[in-house]
Amino acid sequence: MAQAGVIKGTVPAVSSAERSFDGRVSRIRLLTCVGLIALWEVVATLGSYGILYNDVVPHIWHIVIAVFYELISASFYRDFGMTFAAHSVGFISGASIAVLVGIWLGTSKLIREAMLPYLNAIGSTPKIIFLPIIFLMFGVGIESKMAKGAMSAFFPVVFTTTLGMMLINPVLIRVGRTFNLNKWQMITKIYMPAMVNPVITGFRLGVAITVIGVLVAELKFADGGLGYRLGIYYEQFQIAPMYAVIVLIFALAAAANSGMTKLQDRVNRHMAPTTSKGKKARASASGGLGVVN
Amino acid sequence: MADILEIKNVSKTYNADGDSPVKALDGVDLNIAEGEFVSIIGPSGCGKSTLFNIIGGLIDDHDGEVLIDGHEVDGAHKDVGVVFQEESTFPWRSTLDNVAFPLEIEGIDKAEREETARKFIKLVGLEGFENHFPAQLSGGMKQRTAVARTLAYEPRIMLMDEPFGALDEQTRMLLGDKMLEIWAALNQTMLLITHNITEAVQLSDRVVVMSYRPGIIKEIIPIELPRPRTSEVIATAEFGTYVGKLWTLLREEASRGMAEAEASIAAT
Amino acid sequence: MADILEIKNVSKTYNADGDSPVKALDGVDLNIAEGEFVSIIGPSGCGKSTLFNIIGGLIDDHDGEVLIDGHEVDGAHKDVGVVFQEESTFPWRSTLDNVAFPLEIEGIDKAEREETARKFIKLVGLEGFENHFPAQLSGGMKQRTAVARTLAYEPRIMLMDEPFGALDEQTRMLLGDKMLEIWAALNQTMLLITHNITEAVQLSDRVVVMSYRPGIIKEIIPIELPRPRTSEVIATAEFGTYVGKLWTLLREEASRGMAEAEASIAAT
Amino acid sequence: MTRLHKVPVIVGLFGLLACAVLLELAVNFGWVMEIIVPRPTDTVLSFPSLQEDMDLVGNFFVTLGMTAAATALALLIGLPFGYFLYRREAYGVAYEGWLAAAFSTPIVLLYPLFLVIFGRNHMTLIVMGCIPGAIPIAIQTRQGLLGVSKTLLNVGRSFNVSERDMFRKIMLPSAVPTIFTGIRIGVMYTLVNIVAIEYLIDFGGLGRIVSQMYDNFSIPETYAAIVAVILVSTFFYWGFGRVEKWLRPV
Amino acid sequence: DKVRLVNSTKVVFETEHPYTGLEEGIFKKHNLDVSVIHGSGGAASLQAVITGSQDVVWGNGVLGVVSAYAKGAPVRILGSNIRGVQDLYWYVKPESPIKSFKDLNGKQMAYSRPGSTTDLAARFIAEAQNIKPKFVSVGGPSGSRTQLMSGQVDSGWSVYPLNKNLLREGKIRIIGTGKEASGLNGVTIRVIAANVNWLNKNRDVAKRLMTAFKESVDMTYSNTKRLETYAKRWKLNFEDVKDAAKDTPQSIATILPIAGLDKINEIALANKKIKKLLTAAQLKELVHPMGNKP
Ligand SMILES: Nc1ncnc2c1ncn2[C@@H]1O[C@H](COP(=O)(O)OP(=O)(O)OP(=O)(O)O)[C@@H](O)[C@H]1O
Ligand SMILES: Nc1ncnc2c1ncn2[C@@H]1O[C@H](COP(=O)(O)OP(=O)(O)OP(=O)(O)O)[C@@H](O)[C@H]1O
Ligand SMILES: [Mg+2]
Ligand SMILES: [Mg+2]
Repeated sequence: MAQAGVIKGTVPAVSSAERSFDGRVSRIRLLTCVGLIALWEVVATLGSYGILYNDVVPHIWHIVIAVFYELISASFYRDFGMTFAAHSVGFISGASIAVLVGIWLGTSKLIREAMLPYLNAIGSTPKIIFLPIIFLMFGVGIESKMAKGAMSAFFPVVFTTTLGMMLINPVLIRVGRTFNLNKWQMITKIYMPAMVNPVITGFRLGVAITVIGVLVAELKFADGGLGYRLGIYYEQFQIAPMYAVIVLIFALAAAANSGMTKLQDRVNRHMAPTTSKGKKARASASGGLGVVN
Repeated sequence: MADILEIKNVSKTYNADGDSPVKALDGVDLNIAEGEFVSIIGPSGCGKSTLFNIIGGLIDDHDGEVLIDGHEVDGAHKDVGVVFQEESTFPWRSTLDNVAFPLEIEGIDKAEREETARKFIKLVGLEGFENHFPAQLSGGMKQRTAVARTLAYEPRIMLMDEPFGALDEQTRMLLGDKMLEIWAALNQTMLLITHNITEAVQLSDRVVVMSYRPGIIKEIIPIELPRPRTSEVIATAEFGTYVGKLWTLLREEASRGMAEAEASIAAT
Repeated sequence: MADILEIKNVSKTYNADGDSPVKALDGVDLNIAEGEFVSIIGPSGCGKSTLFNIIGGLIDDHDGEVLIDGHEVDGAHKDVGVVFQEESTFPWRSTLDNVAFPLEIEGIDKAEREETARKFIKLVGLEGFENHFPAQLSGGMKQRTAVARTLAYEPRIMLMDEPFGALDEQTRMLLGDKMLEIWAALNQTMLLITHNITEAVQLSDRVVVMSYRPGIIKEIIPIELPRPRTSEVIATAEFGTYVGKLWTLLREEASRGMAEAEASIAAT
Repeated sequence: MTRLHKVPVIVGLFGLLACAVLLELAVNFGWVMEIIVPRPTDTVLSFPSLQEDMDLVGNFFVTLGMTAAATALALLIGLPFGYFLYRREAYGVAYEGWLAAAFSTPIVLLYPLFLVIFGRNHMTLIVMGCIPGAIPIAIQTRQGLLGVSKTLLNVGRSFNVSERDMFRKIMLPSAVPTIFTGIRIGVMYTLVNIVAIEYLIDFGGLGRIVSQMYDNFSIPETYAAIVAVILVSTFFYWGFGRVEKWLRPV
Repeated sequence: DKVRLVNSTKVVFETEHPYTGLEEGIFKKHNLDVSVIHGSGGAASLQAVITGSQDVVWGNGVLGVVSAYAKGAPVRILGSNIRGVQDLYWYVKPESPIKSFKDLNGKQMAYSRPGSTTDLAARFIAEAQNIKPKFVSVGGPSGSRTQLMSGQVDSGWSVYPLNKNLLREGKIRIIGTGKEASGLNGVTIRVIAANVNWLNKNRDVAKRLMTAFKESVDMTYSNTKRLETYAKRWKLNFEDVKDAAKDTPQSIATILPIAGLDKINEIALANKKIKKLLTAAQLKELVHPMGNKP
């Protein structure tokens, strides 16, 4: 059954069948949402009867109202702005350094093999643990959030860029040599376009991880930003606004992710794998693992 | 006709000062006249691509020398255009931009280079695909794009390493016709590396048969079939005779190549 | 000899009730006698693999019927062993375990199935590679592993879809010799699907020429070359004649196929 | 050959050592404040006292153990869920985007909710660790099963393989590498989340030690504890590489 | 003159005084341009001062300062921010059999984190009451509240004015306050501290700042309007803050001289915050009363 399903699944389905499948997918999504909301409400209701934990699971409408209040409050935008600034500066600086280092590692085998074990070790370590060092070095202001963001962004991008460099189809480089390209033309006409895809993948991961990195730093110590806002609400036990902030953060993170995915698809629209040996640079999977937090 | 390309006593050993040196070529001598169509045939692993890389200037630590018009070649040479065995189109460029690439590098302005590119796209029979990207094209079309790109460089010698090796035989024969057309139109010197006996006989003035490792020239067979040719020539009796002759020469080398390659796998 | 396999008026349209139906096969009729070696040749996209899937019981929504020993086939049949065009060895199994796979499925115990597997590994010339994994083997060796695995199933009919299509011509000719040896040893009925004229003539009793879409049988050419054969037969004059005849038949189809395939790409 | 292989390792070690010496000098000359970056020697020398005061090794195993437990839980959830998403195509399509989006959101921020439900104990850490671990496992399990080559399935069909054998002998082994990628990502995310929450709430193993040492202004000890965390992650990273190699020799 | 001030915690009443100074123009009057940011307990606020990214910390735990100083950090105490731990309180659910600290013998007693002020307070209370509770680290007031309410611990801790709404609604009952940590009464617990490099360069500014602080505290305690802004700032119910002046009386919260430093010295040693007792000279060097040289 299963295998037959897979095999038949590859035959382009009839459009009406396709439509009904899409319908089922939307129905499942809708039902899941309704189910989750219902479950939440049950817990919330039980909570207000004192059966489960008091107060920590507010009713959905409380959260919705809180979201609304967040959206009309000026201080929310101030905090959002701070997080956004820390994120942008952190991501851009971290990612640019990472691209340069990645290219360097990609070209020099010796340096790569010498450094990769250390990069992997730090890359797979939770970056939050470096917060003390970052606070010590960059102070506690927004600079430390930028530094944390840069650190978070650095690793996914450096790994994917290195991988991208290594996986450039060597025949394309040879093509460049036969046309007598100079170093600069080699970089701009061959290396860069051939690496766009893996690097964008790194960017996509990096954007998501930088969000986490900045928020966690704000949660630990800050005087503004969404993480700080979240922390204050939690400390004051203002649970509905706390969820409201979380909901908004999740929405922003998901939006950023889907934006990056779209960008990646756009860049890739003409592309078969840019890499040799059919090894697709599946950075989102394997390269992504060094990239955590 | 003067010899445009002279290959003099070329040898190449990979990993020469390592643990397991591989002698790929041993004293290859070959002269090619201007306008000639020469194929080099040999079993897999006999050093064809090595020779290709040496002539194309992509390997330089070899013994012996390669002369063009009597001058020694050092590095990639403007007169030699190469087409690789592997797929080598730029996946991020449309057919037009792929073909215009060498002109772009030379700094020719957009309008002019696109005009030239279109001319060569037409020549390889890809009119109407200017704005397609490689991922949308079939294997044969991608290789023709690569050929057009090299043609746009306007080299005097076209050097091709099994350009249609990955295609099925029938398609390859049809593309052979296309190559003959191009050759007739441009009057370049063609040096084709191939595995395929039919292709070699169909296209060439001379077929160079190489032995398995170390690659040496075993024999050079002149193909005296009438020109202009098309793939219809395959149906003639003379054609069959040439094929038979080449297979007799190659069979032994191919068997030895297969046996040795397998022996080296078994050793792992 | 009785007809072991009868293909009666088989047709197949992909995407029949969709927007763009593709008529792959149209009324194919073919009888194959027990012990016969038949090749089916046709241009790319003519429906060869479709026919292969129908005979192998891997497609069942077709018109017409396939009979083995006069009985209609429904699904995969124990008497038909198939070898696929694509690489189909299990990368996580050694050569031995790959070849023993069908026996393992049948529940034969380890010692016995390994003995049988070794026999077939020897037959395809892979002795010494029992414990190698596919990733360590060359393309030709992987395909031979797949052949041995199917042989281990001990089918009466071997049905092969371009098993050596991805290999270079010389290797393919040498493996053709191997196939002839196997055929001589096991006396099975062989139905080989191929692109390659040389291969078809080298191996077959009859060559079935298919037209480009929709695939119909254009002609059946009996090959009256003496048996037992080896690839040395390629050097004979009769061989050349057969090749010429087939290419004349195929050239038109192949050109049409290439043109139509490109037209459909241009439309995208 | 082997000698050649060691060159990068030596270069790497040498580079590390050079950095350490440079740092040592920088601190000694007062270019860097000692209270910001301690001398590498002080960091190394603080390990014994860290062990004595905070039971570094014990807490190393606490973090390790919780990561292992959370990973086990993540596998228990992720594998069947991934299989379910594969079997029910509509569910797979419906949820795949959501899972990917959820994976990119800062799930760690939900820690207050979990603190509330499970209390300030190891359970919270394990549960919070397993969620980000289960997501990639589920995604990759589905991907792996979907990606099984059609040809290999056809091979199975041509040998009349039963449905059960088809799954056990063909689908599962071909999906293993992809699933394993998911597991490896999952483990790393699990570890990251556990340590992050340890650090945020001052509870648990190594993350707590880092936080506490920092709160105590014991800067060399803070650095030493950070090094210990790096060792744990390296251990997992390396260990899983090993297991993977062992499972799929070629 | 610019002063970068870090307020070491949030919400509690003490944090309001710098805002009074800011919003009532007291700093301006003294020619000070003060910027205020917040920490959330722990060491980060003090770190900010030590690394020089902030100049002065308001309301930092004294143990942290002593500990940092002992390790050579460039930090000096300017004044006492609060004495004792009166603003902490412990509570239970209304139906709980626990009536006072005495009943906590063998029961769970909450504190925030090891080495924190609540930890210290809880131990001193246990000592003063001669009881042996099981100390449980529950994290901040919110964590404490949820764990108590969901029955995970027997008692919770909080700090005024947090959770007063529950108190008002009768959902919790106080069993005692930090007043009962008699050993800590009158001992300086939170301090104002500054980076010594900044201090040496801006001694005049520091003095003016301390004076302004003193005026700000007076103003906060005397002006009910400040309570309103306070409630609004942290989105608190005014009901819950109107007794703030009683919960944290000015008698312990005014800018007072440092008291009980020797005791702090011993506690720090006992809690492994320092490796050996600070010498008298060191203690003298540490404190710059009101910004003046010791
Ligand atoms: N970079 C290299 N290092 C070591 N040995 C090499 C290298 N490149 C090729 N060889 C060896 O040299 C021999 C000739 O290789 P080459 O690629 O020139 O053969 P070929 O005739 O082009 O084969 P094919 O027909 O398969 O393309 C082979 O045995 C190969 O294994
Ligand atoms: N699943 C499918 N859905 C729709 N069309 C298909 C499908 N499979 C094959 N076709 C079409 O049917 C025709 C015959 O395909 P088939 O694979 O049988 O050709 P073939 O002769 O084996 O080609 P090749 O030599 O390239 O393997 C082709 O035009 C192909 O595009
Ligand atoms: Mg080659
Ligand atoms: Mg096919």
